[in-house]
Amino acid sequence: MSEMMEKKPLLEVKNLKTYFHSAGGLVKAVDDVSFDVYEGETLGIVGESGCGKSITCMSLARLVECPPGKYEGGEILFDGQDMLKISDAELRKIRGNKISYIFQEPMTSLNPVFKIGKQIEEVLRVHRNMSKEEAKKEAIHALDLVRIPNPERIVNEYPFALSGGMRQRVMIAMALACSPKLLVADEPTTALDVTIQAQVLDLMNDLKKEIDTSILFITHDLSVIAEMADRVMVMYAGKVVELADVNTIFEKPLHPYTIGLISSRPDMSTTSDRLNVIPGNVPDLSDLPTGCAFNPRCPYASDKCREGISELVEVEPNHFVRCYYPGGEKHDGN
Amino acid sequence: MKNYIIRRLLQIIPVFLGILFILFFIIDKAPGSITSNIMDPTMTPELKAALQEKLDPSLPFYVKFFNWLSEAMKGNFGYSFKHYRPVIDVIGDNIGCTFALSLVALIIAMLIGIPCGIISATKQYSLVDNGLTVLSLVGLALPTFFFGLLLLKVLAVDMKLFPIFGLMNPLNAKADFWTKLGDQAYHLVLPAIVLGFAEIASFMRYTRSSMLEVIRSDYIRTARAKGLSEKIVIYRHAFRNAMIPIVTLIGFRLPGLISGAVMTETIFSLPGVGKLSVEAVSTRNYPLLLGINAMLTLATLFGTLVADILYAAVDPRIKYH
Amino acid sequence: MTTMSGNGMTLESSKKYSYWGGVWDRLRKNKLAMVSLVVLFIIILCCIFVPIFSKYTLSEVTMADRDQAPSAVHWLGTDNIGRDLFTRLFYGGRVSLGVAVAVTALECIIGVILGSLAGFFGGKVDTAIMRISEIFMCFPFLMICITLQAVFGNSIRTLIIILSVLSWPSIARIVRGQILSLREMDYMEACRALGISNKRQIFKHLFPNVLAYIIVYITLSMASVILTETSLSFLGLGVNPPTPTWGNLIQEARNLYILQHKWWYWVPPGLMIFLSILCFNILGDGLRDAIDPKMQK
Amino acid sequence: MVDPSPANIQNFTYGILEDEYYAHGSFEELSSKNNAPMGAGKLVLEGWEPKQYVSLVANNDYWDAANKLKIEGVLFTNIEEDALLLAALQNGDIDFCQPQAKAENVEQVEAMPGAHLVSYLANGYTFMCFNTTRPTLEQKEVRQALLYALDRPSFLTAEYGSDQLVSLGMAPISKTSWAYPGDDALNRYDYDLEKAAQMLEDAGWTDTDGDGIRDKNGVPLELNWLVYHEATWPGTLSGMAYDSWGKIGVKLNIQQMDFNTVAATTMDAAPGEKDFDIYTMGFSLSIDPDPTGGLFDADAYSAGGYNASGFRDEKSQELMKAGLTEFDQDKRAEIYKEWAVLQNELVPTAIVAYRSEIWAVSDRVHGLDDIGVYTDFTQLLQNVTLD
Amino acid sequence: MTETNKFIDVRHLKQYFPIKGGVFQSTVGYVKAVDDISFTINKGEVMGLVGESGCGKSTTGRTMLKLINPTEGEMLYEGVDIFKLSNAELKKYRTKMQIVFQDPYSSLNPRLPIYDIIGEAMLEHGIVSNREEMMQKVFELMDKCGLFPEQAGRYPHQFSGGQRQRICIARALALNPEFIVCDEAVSALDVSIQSQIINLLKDLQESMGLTYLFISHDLSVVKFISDSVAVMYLGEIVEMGTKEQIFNHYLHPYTEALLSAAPSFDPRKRQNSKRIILQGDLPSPSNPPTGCRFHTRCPLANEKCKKESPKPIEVEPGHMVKCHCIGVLSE
Repeated sequence: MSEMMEKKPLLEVKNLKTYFHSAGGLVKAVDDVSFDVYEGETLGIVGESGCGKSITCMSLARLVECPPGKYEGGEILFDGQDMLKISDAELRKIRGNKISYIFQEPMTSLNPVFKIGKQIEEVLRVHRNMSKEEAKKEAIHALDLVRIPNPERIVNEYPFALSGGMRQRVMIAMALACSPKLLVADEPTTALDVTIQAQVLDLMNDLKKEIDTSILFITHDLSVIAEMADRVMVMYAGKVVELADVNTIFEKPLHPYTIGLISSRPDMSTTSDRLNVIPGNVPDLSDLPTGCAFNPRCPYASDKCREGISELVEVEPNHFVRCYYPGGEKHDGN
Repeated sequence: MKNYIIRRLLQIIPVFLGILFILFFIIDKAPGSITSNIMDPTMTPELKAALQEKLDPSLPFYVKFFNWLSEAMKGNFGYSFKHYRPVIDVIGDNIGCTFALSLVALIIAMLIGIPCGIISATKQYSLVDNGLTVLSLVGLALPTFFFGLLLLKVLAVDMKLFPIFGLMNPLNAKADFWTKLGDQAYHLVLPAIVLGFAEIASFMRYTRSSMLEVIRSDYIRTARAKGLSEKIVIYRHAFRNAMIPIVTLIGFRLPGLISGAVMTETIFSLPGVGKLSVEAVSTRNYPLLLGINAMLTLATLFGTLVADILYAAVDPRIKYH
Repeated sequence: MTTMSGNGMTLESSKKYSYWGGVWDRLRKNKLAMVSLVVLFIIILCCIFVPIFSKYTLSEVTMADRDQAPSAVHWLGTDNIGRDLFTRLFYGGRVSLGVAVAVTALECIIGVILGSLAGFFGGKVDTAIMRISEIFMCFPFLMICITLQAVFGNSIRTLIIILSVLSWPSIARIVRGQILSLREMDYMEACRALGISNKRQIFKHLFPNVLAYIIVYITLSMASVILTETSLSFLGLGVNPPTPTWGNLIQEARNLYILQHKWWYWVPPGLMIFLSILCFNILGDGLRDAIDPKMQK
Repeated sequence: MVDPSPANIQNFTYGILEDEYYAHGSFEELSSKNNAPMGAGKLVLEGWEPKQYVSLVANNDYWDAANKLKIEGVLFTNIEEDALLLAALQNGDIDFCQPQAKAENVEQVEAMPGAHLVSYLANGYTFMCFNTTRPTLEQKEVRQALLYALDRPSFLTAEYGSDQLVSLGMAPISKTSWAYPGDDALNRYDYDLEKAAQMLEDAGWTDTDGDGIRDKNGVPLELNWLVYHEATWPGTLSGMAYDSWGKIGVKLNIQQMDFNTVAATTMDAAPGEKDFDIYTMGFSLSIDPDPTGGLFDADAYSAGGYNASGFRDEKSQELMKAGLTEFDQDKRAEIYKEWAVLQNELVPTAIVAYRSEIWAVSDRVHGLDDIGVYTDFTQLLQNVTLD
Repeated sequence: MTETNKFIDVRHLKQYFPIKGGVFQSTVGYVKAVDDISFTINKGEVMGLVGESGCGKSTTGRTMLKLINPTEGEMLYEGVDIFKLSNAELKKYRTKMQIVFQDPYSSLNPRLPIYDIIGEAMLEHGIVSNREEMMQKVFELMDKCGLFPEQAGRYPHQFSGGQRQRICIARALALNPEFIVCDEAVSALDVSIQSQIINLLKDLQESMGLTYLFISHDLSVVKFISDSVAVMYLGEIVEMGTKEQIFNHYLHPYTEALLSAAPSFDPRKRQNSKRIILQGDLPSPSNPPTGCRFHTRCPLANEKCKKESPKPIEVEPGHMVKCHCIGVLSE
């Protein structure tokens, strides 16, 4: 894992702030988030609903609807350009070409009234300005790449005729058609059944190697992250609370939230009679508590946590934590 | 799809006969008769009664219904006493103008209404959106005859930009086809604007609400993520889906193409089916009335069927079921 | 919400959070809707009070001062036989709005009942009601109007019955559509699981949810009835003289001479019709946005 | 055409139809001939478009060479909305037209450069028919009182704008007719509310139950007035009556319906089923004053007959019969004058007004200016020239 | 399982949904959502019903409570077949059986305050005589389910997903039932909230002696909460037994595929790459494959599987499986 660090990061996100001005007041959906993505790596972002993981990945290609959203600050350096500053025209050259997306709901992510082939060809014709025939041939090749049986027929099918798993493969084919450098997958398998999910995850791993792309994998499911990610970033209430490689996160988590999250998730190996529980509710971003947002639910919270919040500190090599008492070490506990 | 059409056709027949049957019942109850209008002092009551018996024999309404039906099957829709011509010809004279007028109005309404709907949907709650919404509501709020008379007064009478009345200028009755067509079109400009203006409002608001729904869907986000330009995302991806309910709206407007607009036709002295049906009612010209209503009822029933077929044609999900 | 007994628990007042509280909040933000609400309120107030306090009666003929333009004596001038147009305008407003309210109410009662029967029970009942509504929709509006008015006498009552009998299908379809979709919701299935009676399901659960859509329909229907009454008066089928309505007052405008020279005959009624329809439509639109939150800003 | 009668002259107003051409089997066959007229007159049908125009051209081989047309032909166009006639004339689209006889139209034509007015008193009248079979209206005094309580001169100025276009109606004979008895012989029923109230009082109609409406042995003096919307004057007249009759304790309900329904309820309905108290309409007369079969002929009180009031007076029936057997015009005039004065006094149907007809003619048309009550414009076509 | 404590006994339950077609909307086929399944649940136990989407587990749950009219079969509740009951009698049993749904947003009527939603049924069934008594019981239930009683006057849209699920549970407990069907009750919740609700369900089960039918697609949750488990595939139960039998020594290839496909963060499991990934898609329930319905995706499928639908075999007491090649799996 460590030799990755020397290589130049593919994507650098520095102090990204994306806020929402909704009727209920200011919502700091993504509040000062920084992380890097290295070539060939799969970075997993995990967190519960409303923690800002989706907004973070959407901000990468400025896909957040503004208004009500607004990019308050920070930089997103990709391929030498700051994605927040470049013009719409340049941005469009990157979307679907260098950075592409696959989304959660396969049922509604494809345009219901266009044929599958047409939707894939569209990407190729825009970014590779291929002719109609070339694009059609390439689309069939892309479908074959994602192991869809008899692609010649599927190309002329409409989305409603395919199952959820098949549609997600079409999304992947569309996203990888131009061999992007970064594939952003926002909860790609959440809506799929277990056996189909296994197929899609397996497919994504194979394609990652074949097309040498790096993946930003967003999900709320810890076990999927354990399977897929090389490094894991845990987010809570719009902030990154822990970042480390996958084995460290699961074997030696330091942030109380990560610890609670892993222990409260039932797994094949759990045998206890009651699950460990993180008390309280998922935070409401429009009225967050002062200091560390997790303090009302944190067993180790002290007055210090209630006033301020620590920076993301590299407690061990490549293991960052945003907590005054990482690992819940003993303290005067007032 | 074929089964669906057959089933709908089979459904239309009973409804159509039901409506006509009730119509005969109502006509039977209606006061006044075809001869009540005659005010000629020399027409003696006996003569009037004889004429009445000749034209509209006093049989029970269901007998009249079956007679009319059997005749209609053979294509004979009765004779219009007032116009001294068969009902079919009388309707034929007026349907051309009504169809042209309504079609032009529909096209105007669509050409202006739909784009405005899209613009106000994409810029929701902006000044443009509010402005267009109020403008469209103004269209709905003006009574047709009031708006028509004002337009006629200003543009035709005062500024003499448009003809004041009629469908054609009799002077070039013998001119060649194209000048005649041009002249008729010139006469239809004002009425079409009047008729189209209210339609613009409904098309605009319909488009706006269906666009708003589509714009928030996932595949629009996917389209943007594919790097397509905003124009393509809105006009190709979004509108193609938003078009589906609009197409059904057109289907429901079809009967309007031949039912005519009484007020516009009266103000602009156009030979339309609308005015013809009013005339038929006030002169109790029952054969003509039945002819018109049979046609309109069929048109309405087929209108709903066409709306469904258009819906299936535009939305692939339905075509294969 | 009053204080509930039990272990001395005081419940926070739920008025602020109630569904209708939310709808009102969203509607208040829509400036256009608020303006039209105020305008409508003023019009209705005038229609109620002006005929009472005006010193002229509705049909008082004073040949001496006929055809006068608006003056201090007659605020909106007089018509060709000297009747005070200011009184007649708002008395006419009372009739027009009254007819609109009556038609809308009657139409909603018929439409909601048939619509909920069709939606709730479905199957045969549903197809039967839908076929009937289809028949009603195809009726030649004009022929029915003349015949029924001639048979039952041309009074406001007949006009109201005709208009509502011919236009209930549209609200019936809206209610049916809503109930069909609501019935599939889980909380209705939960009701069935809890053994809650059909009656209670319809009135406690389904009806409040449908009510919002009915209110939107009511505002839009008020506008369309006023417009229909105007067109009926154009064809001479409106309310009997000498009772004025906005519809038959504006018929004066059909004469080009009056259109040019005697503006006070047709401008006030024209304005009233235009404003009331515009406001009802804006209000209807605003309400439609306010009742389903996902459409909001 | 059976028995000789001076009134038969009116049967000659129709054209003479050629037997061969118009022989017909079915009724439809005869009617279809209307679309293909023989064309023996001064003008021949050249072409037509339903509801648009009818084009007639001069008939070159017309039998009466002296009266051949000097102009090419006449083009009739259909203008639906009366308000547009004068606008079309001003615009030069049409050369002459017949707008409603109202002061505002007269004003507009006089103010219009290049057009002038032709007007004359028409051969007909507008009337207000009382249903004399009803207890409320069977007494002559009640009908007269209602007339006294109706300010008809003001109505004429309100509806028609000025009295030179229309004159107060008094007798059922056209003012221009040789049989007209002259204004002084007739009662104008000038507007006099007190007199009307007194007459009703004397006729036994008093307000016994104090509800502001007069009644007599239990029957309230409540009248139903049928008006139709195709014309504006019935509405205006009934509006005034509603107010003035209300002041003398008469309750008036105005029923608006379409013309056909009014005709059916009043004339077509069988005797006893005529469901109205008052109705107003216009009635056109023929060139001969003979009223047989008309509004005042008691024998015409039947289903489809013109006498809806159901009034029978032996004296007036005798006079009508006498008028038909007397061939000396002077004597006939006396008979009809006496008959007219009788109707003016009995008032089964009150004559509201004699209306004028006006024609607006473009200055470029010469020879049309002496259109009159008995001379239709078609009779003047031969001496029409255009510049 | 002795005869007596066979609390819930479902026998040959079938639920076919007709497919309409042709000109006269005649029935041209059936979606066999639930095709002849039988199982029993003991009093006070939790039975897990596992399977992928479209396997009919949710339909089974709703048909058992007669929320949908069953096509065939019996559902014995303490020996009484509730399908045969008249509406009035069925209403009495409604108090004994309840259901909790998956989506917290569509299972609460947005127009009613919470005390109405929870308390309404009590008034209907006469468990309480007046509103005072109802409120009292509502406060107790809310407290028991971890809600703040003083919020009883609020409306559903003012609560978070987890709190709404607690309200649904409170509503279900209002008539103090004995049997509750949890139809994906925790699937829509966030992880931290999910564990709270699971613990709540277990506490209630132990304190009130409830019996659950726990329907879910999440194997680890089912493993944690249930005593016995049934695995469904395309309308049929392919394997059924105690938690121990199903999770540790399963016999049916589909169960094996399901367990291996489920991702887990136990490092040992992640390393061994011998994972079974089923090929192909779930067939459509309107025309299921012939013979054994799993043969199109089963690695062990042979000719027999294609033609003949396997009979259920009781391999060991309480452990049933429907498969022709049971022995093959164990090498």
